[in-house]
Amino acid sequence: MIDKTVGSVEEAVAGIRDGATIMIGGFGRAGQPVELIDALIAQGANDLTIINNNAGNGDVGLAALLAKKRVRKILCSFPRQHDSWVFDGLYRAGEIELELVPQGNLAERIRAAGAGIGAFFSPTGVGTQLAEGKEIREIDGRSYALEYPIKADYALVSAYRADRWGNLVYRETARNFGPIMAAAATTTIVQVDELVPLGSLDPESVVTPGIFVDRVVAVGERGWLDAGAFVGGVDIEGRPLAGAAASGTEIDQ
Amino acid sequence: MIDKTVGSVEEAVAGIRDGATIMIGGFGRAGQPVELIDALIAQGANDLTIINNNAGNGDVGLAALLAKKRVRKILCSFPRQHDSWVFDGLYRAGEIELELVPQGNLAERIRAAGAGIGAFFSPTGVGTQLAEGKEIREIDGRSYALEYPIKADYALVSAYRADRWGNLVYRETARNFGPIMAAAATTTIVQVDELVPLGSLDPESVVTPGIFVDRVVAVGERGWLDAGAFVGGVDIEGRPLAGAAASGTEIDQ
Amino acid sequence: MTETATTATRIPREQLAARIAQDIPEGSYVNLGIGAPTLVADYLPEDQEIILHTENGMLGMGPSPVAGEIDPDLINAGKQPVTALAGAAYFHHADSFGMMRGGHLDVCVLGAFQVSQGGDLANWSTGAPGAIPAVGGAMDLAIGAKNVYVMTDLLTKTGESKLVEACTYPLTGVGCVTRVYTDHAVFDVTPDGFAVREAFGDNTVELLAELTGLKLVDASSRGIREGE
Amino acid sequence: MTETATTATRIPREQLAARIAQDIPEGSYVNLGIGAPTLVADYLPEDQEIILHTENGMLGMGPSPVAGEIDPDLINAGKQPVTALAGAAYFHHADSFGMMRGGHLDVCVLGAFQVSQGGDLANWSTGAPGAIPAVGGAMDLAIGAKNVYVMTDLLTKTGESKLVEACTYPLTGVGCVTRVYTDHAVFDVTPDGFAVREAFGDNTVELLAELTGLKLVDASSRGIREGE
Repeated sequence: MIDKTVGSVEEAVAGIRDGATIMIGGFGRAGQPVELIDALIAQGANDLTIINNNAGNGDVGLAALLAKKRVRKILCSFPRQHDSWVFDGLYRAGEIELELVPQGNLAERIRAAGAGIGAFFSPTGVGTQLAEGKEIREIDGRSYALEYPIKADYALVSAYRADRWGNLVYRETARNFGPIMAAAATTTIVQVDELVPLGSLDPESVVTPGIFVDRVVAVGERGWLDAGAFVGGVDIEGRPLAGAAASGTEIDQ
Repeated sequence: MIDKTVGSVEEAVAGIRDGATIMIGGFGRAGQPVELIDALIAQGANDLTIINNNAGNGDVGLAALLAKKRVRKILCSFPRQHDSWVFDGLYRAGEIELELVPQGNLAERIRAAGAGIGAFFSPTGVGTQLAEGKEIREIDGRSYALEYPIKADYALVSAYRADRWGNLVYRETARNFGPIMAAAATTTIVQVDELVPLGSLDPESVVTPGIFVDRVVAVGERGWLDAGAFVGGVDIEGRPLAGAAASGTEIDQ
Repeated sequence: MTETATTATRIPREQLAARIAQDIPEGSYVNLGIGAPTLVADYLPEDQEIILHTENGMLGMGPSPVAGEIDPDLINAGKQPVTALAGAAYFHHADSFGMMRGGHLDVCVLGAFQVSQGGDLANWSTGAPGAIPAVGGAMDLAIGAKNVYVMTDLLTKTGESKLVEACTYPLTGVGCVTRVYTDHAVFDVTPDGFAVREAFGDNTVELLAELTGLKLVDASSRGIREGE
Repeated sequence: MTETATTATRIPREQLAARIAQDIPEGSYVNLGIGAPTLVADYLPEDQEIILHTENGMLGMGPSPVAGEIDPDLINAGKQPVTALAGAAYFHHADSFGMMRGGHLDVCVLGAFQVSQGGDLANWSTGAPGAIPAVGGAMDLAIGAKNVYVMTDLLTKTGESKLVEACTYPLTGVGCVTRVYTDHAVFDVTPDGFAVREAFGDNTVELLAELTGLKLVDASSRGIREGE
């Protein structure tokens, strides 16, 4: 019998070694595997390279991992948020390395790793600072930059439900990076709200087939979601968006 | 109100012009939009380039379109099947051009077109006849060939259910090329067994969001599926697989 | 300069959002950048269906939830809680950005620091030393949508034009902007530079040229100004 | 040659399928090529879970349906009707081949015309003039799976070895085969050429070397032959 479920978050993150590269799912707080990150903090692995869209919110989850100075480098598209004070402090103090990647290139490079693509030509970022040094090629009248896959030793993913084969479904926009990170890591560790019996997930609706999943742990409902104020993004000056609507400097994150 | 549904297959294929490039979904008979192809035959467009995994089965659907000599060129991975006599005859008579593409490169090149990728390096086919003339590059110790997107003027796709926004769900392995072709064509035309009211498809389970769909027509249950004998593949000598198990020359299609 | 500036008509941000909404036809697939562009959603006609995309994985995004109905898994690109309309669909990030990069969005509306007359956009970084860089999905949106609309004030708080000959801030995308909606006027990006498509109130092409310091094409005479 | 061939042990195809099944551990993700490799499914132990992939978009493929239960939308790569197990998942072709190309399958079993001692596989074309070429998913499977097993007769009907120094037929993949299961013996592809992992019946490495015309490594002494 195949049974990828493990009994605790401690068991789920066992064996992650110092120096590992870890993808962490989530877009802000949605889809962030906070319980697994907490277990990783307790587990103690150090000198990590983290791949996430952001660089932590508030003082929990990824932000807490950063605060413990366990992260050598972070690869993300949008570190600066109104509640990214932990990262901000480390960055300004020169205590963390940042590699900034446009969000779509980040997603596609992660997908490429999972799909065995050696490299691909992307139009995103061409002519900007973020494509400096990259190979540029004109194809069919348009300029593209060559982008390489991003893979990882581990992926920590938060999904909604799983069966014991590791088949996953997500909830709403918490899906975000989960499916592509699950496929791009050597070992994929998933937390879910709920484990369900094999056969109860509709095969038409499985988003991540179990082939991409190594360990699954049920964490129940994520209580920390209630705690966090739902103030979302931040403008380019670092102010919460509610106050930013009048600044005229809004960008996407 | 957005309403992408049209009342008939004739309306669905209206405007397809001579010389058009048309993607046709399906793997063998599963997912083949036979009713739309029949309408295309009646519509009369000529000198077509067709992209499909195969080259027609029996005398219906794609095979019937070929038999009418409407197709100048076909791009596929596996033309030779035990019931591909229509294509076989045309090919041997030099009346149709064939471009053979390994199935995974075919799928990924179609996906690339829909996703705005300029080109990508694939390991599939490197060192074989099918990569001759392609740019080869070693990346991280492995050899890859540069592959370009395949796009089309039209995609004809068969799905299971749609709403008036064009959101689609498929049935089982009839999903195959539908989602990637829908995204890779300028105009995507879909036949479904059934139209359902907006809001009745679960947003978690929509496979092709309506953004990729232009016209939808309901065709009811596909009666021709019962008619076709379900003898499937063929060995490399062209014999049905039941008899081929002893030949030792099996390959995948 | 001070003199002309005081006589210039400036429309409020809400009115500008309404003006942009007017140019988005029914059936469009639209991504509204975070911040001011989000306002456009409030002015889309209620009797028309326009489908909103959010880069973090949804089409058919609805308005903010009522209090007490916040779902923490359902957010927009600005990480604010939203709702899903009947007809919505969720997808993962590679699919979402494939949708953008593949040219499937009809319109996106973005903020800007600067737009050049060649259509270059700068909206992700002021290049200020010590600032923490962050780009998010701005570069993907800039090069992906069929129509890239910019919504911005014409002038910075210190009176400098955001429409420029060439951007001095770091670029987000090259030659990607199709139209700029400002508080003074609407400009199209054309091979001949900015064309004034609609000047608000009493603003004239001459005034706008003075404010921006650019040579402008007068395209507003093509039937949309009163009395011509 | 005729003399040695007549004394050689050849096991039936079904027994070979069972032998292959024995080497597939529980929990493996496996793609069985069409034709003979499909037989392997019949010998996978019923009390173990091994998950079958079919390139046309499913994991968790089950056996053939009973008569009258055929679902025309549910087929395998050979376009034969199949069933779905509890725990199955469907996906589209780009995802299915991403799974293969990305190295996520543990094992695939393929037929062959020839396998070279460097692990090159030829199984898609005899290169015969006038033949209609067809490749399907063979090239993707050959380079994608972690372990590429070939299931084949050792000799062609005319007595030529399918294990060769270098393939003369058009290649499917370069250096991709890890093991070859033949009716005479099981061979591993090693840096030193083919190693005889298990010789069936009374077959000896010397006999196999004579039949193939190749210098073979004797790896069968490592504990799996009786009496040693």
